[in-house]
Amino acid sequence: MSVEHRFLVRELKLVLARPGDFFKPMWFLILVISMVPLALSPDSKLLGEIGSAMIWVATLLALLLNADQLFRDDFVDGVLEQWLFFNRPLFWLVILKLFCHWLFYVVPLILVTPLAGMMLSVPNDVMIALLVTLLLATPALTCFSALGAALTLGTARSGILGVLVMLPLFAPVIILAAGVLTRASDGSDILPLLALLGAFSIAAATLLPLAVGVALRLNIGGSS
Amino acid sequence: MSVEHRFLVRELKLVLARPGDFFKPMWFLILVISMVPLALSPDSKLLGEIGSAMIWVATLLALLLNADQLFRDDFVDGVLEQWLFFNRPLFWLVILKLFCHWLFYVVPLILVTPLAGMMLSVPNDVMIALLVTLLLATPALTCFSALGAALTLGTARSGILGVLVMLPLFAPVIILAAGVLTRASDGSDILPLLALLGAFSIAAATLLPLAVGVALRLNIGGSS
Amino acid sequence: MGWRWFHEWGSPKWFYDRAGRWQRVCGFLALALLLVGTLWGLGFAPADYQQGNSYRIIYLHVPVAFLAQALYVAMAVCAIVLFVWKMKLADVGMQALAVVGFGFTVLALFSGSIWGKPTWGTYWVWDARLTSMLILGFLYLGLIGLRSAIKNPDLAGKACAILVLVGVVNLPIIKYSVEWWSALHQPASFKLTEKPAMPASMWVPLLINLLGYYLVAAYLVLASMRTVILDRERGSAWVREVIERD
Amino acid sequence: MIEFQFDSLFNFLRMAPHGIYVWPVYGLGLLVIGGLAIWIRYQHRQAIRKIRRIMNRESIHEPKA
Amino acid sequence: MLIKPKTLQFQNLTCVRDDRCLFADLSMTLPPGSLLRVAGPNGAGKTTLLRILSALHEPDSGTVQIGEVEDHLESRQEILYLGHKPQVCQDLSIMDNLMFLTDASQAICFQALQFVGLKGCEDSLVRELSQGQGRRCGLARLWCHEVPIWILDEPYTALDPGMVAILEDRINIHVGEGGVCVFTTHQNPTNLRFETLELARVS
Amino acid sequence: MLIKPKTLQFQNLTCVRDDRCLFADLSMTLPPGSLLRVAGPNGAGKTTLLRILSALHEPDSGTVQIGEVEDHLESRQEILYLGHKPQVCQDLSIMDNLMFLTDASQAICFQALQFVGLKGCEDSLVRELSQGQGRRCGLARLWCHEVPIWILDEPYTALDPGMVAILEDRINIHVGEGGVCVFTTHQNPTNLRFETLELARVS
Ligand code: HEM
Ligand SMILES: Nc1ncnc2c1ncn2[C@@H]1O[C@H](COP(=O)(O)OP(=O)(O)OP(=O)(O)O)[C@@H](O)[C@H]1O
Ligand SMILES: Nc1ncnc2c1ncn2[C@@H]1O[C@H](COP(=O)(O)OP(=O)(O)OP(=O)(O)O)[C@@H](O)[C@H]1O
Ligand SMILES: [Mg+2]
Ligand SMILES: [Mg+2]
Repeated sequence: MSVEHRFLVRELKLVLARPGDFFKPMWFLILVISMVPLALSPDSKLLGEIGSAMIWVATLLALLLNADQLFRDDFVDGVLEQWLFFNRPLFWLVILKLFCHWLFYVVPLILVTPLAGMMLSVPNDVMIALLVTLLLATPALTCFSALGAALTLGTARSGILGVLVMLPLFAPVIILAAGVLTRASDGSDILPLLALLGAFSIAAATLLPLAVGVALRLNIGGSS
Repeated sequence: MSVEHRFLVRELKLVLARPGDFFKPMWFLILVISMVPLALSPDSKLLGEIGSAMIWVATLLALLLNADQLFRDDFVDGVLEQWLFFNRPLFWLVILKLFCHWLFYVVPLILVTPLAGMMLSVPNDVMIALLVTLLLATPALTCFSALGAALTLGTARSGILGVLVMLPLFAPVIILAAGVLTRASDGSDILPLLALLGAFSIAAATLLPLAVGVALRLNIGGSS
Repeated sequence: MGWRWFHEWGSPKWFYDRAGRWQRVCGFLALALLLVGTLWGLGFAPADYQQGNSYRIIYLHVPVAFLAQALYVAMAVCAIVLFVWKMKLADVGMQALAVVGFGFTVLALFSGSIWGKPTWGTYWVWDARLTSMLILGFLYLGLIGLRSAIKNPDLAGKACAILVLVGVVNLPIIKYSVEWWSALHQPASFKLTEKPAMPASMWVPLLINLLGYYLVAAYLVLASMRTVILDRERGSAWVREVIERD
Repeated sequence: MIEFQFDSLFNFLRMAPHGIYVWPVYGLGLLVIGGLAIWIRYQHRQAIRKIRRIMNRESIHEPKA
Repeated sequence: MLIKPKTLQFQNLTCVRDDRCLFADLSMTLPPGSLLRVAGPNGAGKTTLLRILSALHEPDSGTVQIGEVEDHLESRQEILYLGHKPQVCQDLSIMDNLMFLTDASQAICFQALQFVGLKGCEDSLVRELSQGQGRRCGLARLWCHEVPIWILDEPYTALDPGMVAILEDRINIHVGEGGVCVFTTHQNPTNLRFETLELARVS
Repeated sequence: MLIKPKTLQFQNLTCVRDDRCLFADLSMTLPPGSLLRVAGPNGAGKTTLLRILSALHEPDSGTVQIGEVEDHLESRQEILYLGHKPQVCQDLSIMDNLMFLTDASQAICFQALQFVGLKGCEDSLVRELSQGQGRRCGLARLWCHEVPIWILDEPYTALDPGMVAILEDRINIHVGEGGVCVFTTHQNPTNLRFETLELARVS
């Protein structure tokens, strides 16, 4: 079997073997979203106003907390070392891994955001804009957080360290997305901003796997 | 040396050995708080209105994400097994551990919340109320999240599962704290609510270590 | 005598055989009652003078919401039995109850929020009762998640029992605090309607349905318990006999 | 006292203004409860099948027993 | 170092895992001075038995008793258990790890580290050690403790022959002083006189 | 199984770790059919050397070359490396793990598991296995691969004597077919004929 085939089969088996990982981000999102009214106020007008931003931040956190585990188990068990012996460049394997991660963990998460939107009474048109921004932005976010995860593999117990390292880099994405959301609630044109967001994602998805590959090799080399 | 002495010395050494763990929650808090204006709007009136609630939720998350690691490393390395051979009841060791955790990781985090408050232009009197609620509520929150961490020790890779399991139980604490904050911004009397919060914390801190001890023993017994 | 009875209850084989019969009885009775109650409620009960026909949701919503809470209490009883008497069957019961209870909670939440649209004009408001129901749903979800995450069934059972007990101590506190919270901020207009004085033709079908849903829950719990028992006792001789028999 | 409240089956299904709320609720009820019942049955079958497999394997390994 | 000799006995131990009976009705009395090797192929249940003896795992039936105390859990501080896991924290130095695990004074700990050949790297983090050095750190406890019952699960793992010889000497001294030691290993001990409890693999 | 024999050679390898020179100026050529044991006490640098040979670690100076290819990284798919870490994922079944690590067909994998005595538990999760069974799962790759250079870091760890004998047979067959094998162990191989490269512990 080709390396790609084995790789994808394994990712699929892992999802099936750890159903918890699949549902956890969604669960986290909904929980955090339902904590917001408790801490703030049940007033649905106020909630609707800040709702889309809250959902964005919560989704971001849910993503990040999941991404932290991207390479860790394989690193600890020594499976990651074996990637180097496959007859493929490392960045290609990283691309495969990240694509699987996006497909299996991120897309399902995006699909439950409308539920969160309902709970915070976010208007429908804003919700649609939110969905589109998430779909466009998450490839870039996934790549960035993978880089964070890869960089902090060798550290004592990184936990969310990788996330923190990368969070500042998310600022442009967040600002763009917030722009889209404000415009959507105004009813003005959002296409140019969406195009920018998409371009950012494409650039990230082509360039960052190389960096992730280098970071992985560094950490494998440093462990004994 | 007495068991308690060794225990406390080790916790101190661990803090020194992992400075990252010490700074991570604070860093997380400040980062998340600075994401909020980006995602929402830089309008300081709206921010001030929702600011204290946001800080509460962010602090809660920072706490929870840290607590997840409470017992994990020691469990994986087999150090936790050795607790059982100490000449002390398990719940007493748990109390020690949780006290250290609270002192070394939670209190410093609370001390940086005023900075976050400044960033979101939260009024001073609300900020003081916020600090007091956090100090009173965190013992209960620490105990609950420790139970979550202990229950999920034996699972594949729990990550935030413990958090998710425990988060709904936090509702009373969050609600009480939110009550204090609203009253503080109204200028009405907050003492009765603070007393309730304190009572909740004391009850949790006396009862939950027992449950945590039982959960730890269960998981040690189940591993090979 | 009494102890033997108790012992038999703890024996999976005995329970497996009995539960099969009870399950069938519950199923048929439930089907009949629900058919009567629901048809009556949907077609024959008079329309509400305020809410019109939308109130007919009550015949599903109220029994289901009631059961969602009752099943949690049943689960807490199981947890206590598990800790005090180490009865394995209690653990099986807990597992079955969690799934069924979660299903009922979801149903209560969705039926309520659909009902909310015509009455309040929105699917969701942060009302006290709704919020505590939501939290109950999360508790159920936590139990299911915890159990599925721990591979060893004995361990999973005990861990879940701890969680159930902590939850049951906390539930009244949650309920109280949520009510107080929503009273603090909430304009009174969105409170669930107080029970109006209903004519008998309205509440009789409700009662029938309540009984029906109880039996449905019993049916589901028994069926699911039998499955769990079969899976856990797969090594024992009696299971093999049972399987070879049919 | 008990009489059918609607003058036709069509009106019963339309249920004045609230049919689109009432029927989905009952549909959902059927879906969730029926789904649970079917899922449990399926699990039961799976459990039986699994035990059959184990038994078959054992009888192959040790034909005496 | 003086220990109070204790007897370790277990009766009718049975353990079932994954529908497989690992062992049934094991009984044995180990008076002070006994050295027992639990032998058997991979997956036979050696680790499981040792964890049961250490009160870390519950048997499906049977009892374990140390000395006169009926309740096994009560007397578990008489046990020193060394398992497959390293039992040292990766982020602490060797000395810190050792000082946590024993109640011995610093001087004794220093001495113990000297015995296991870790002198000079007391302050190295365990993370930066080789496999064998990490194991040695866990083993250093044997030179600090005054505990009568030792339960060692594959103590030879990753040790070089020199260290194996030192470890065997230490075990001999402990048993000579009236201690009890139960251990497993897949290597053949050259310098120990022991009884063997053979667990067969029932599959 | 047929392999294309390759020569493994390294020149002037030097490695410094923690300010300690582990080895300096090591050179060696291993033609097809060589079996090399890297020996030395704990912390001597055996693992480090093996990782350098597998292109997992960079030496401070020196080069490694496989066959005619100058760039070591280019030819790393000729290497099978088995390290201290188990290299299997705890949450997957034995079969799934094996199928990921090798490009062999399912039939060959089944056969390999039979060789290492894991037949009948192909679908067990690695998490639920004993220590030795987990190691066996990692070793099963030796029966599926057609890779000329084997680098095995303490392959005997946690294996019972029966499995050790099977493993030694497999190594002999591999070397007989023209493969190269570099390994370390602290046990004494009974049935292997090997050269030894002794690393001293410089402290
Ligand atoms: C998601 C939304 C809703 C949830 C979670 C919810 C939940 C509940 C719960 C927990 C009960 C108590 C059952 C019992 O213990 O007896 C209940 C009863 C009831 N609900 Fe809802 N409900 C929701 C929406 C609604 C709506 C929109 C209405 C209609 C305006 C409604 C009308 C009623 C009535 C009439 C009762 C029975 C009254 C009583 O026993 O106090 N509910 N609901
Ligand atoms: N991750 C690391 N970081 C820093 N130094 C390390 C690291 N791993 C090992 N060392 C150092 O390198 C030296 C050699 O370690 P190595 O693991 O190669 O030894 P080894 O010969 O394999 O020993 P063993 O027989 O115990 O496995 C050790 O003395 C150790 O101090
Ligand atoms: N955590 C676990 N969960 C379920 N079953 C387990 C677990 N650990 C071990 N087992 C099962 O129990 C059996 C005995 O395992 P144990 O670890 O006691 O073996 P062992 O004799 O120590 O083997 P080894 O020599 O490989 O260390 C194994 O066959 C395994 O299938
Ligand atoms: Mg073992
Ligand atoms: Mg080594």
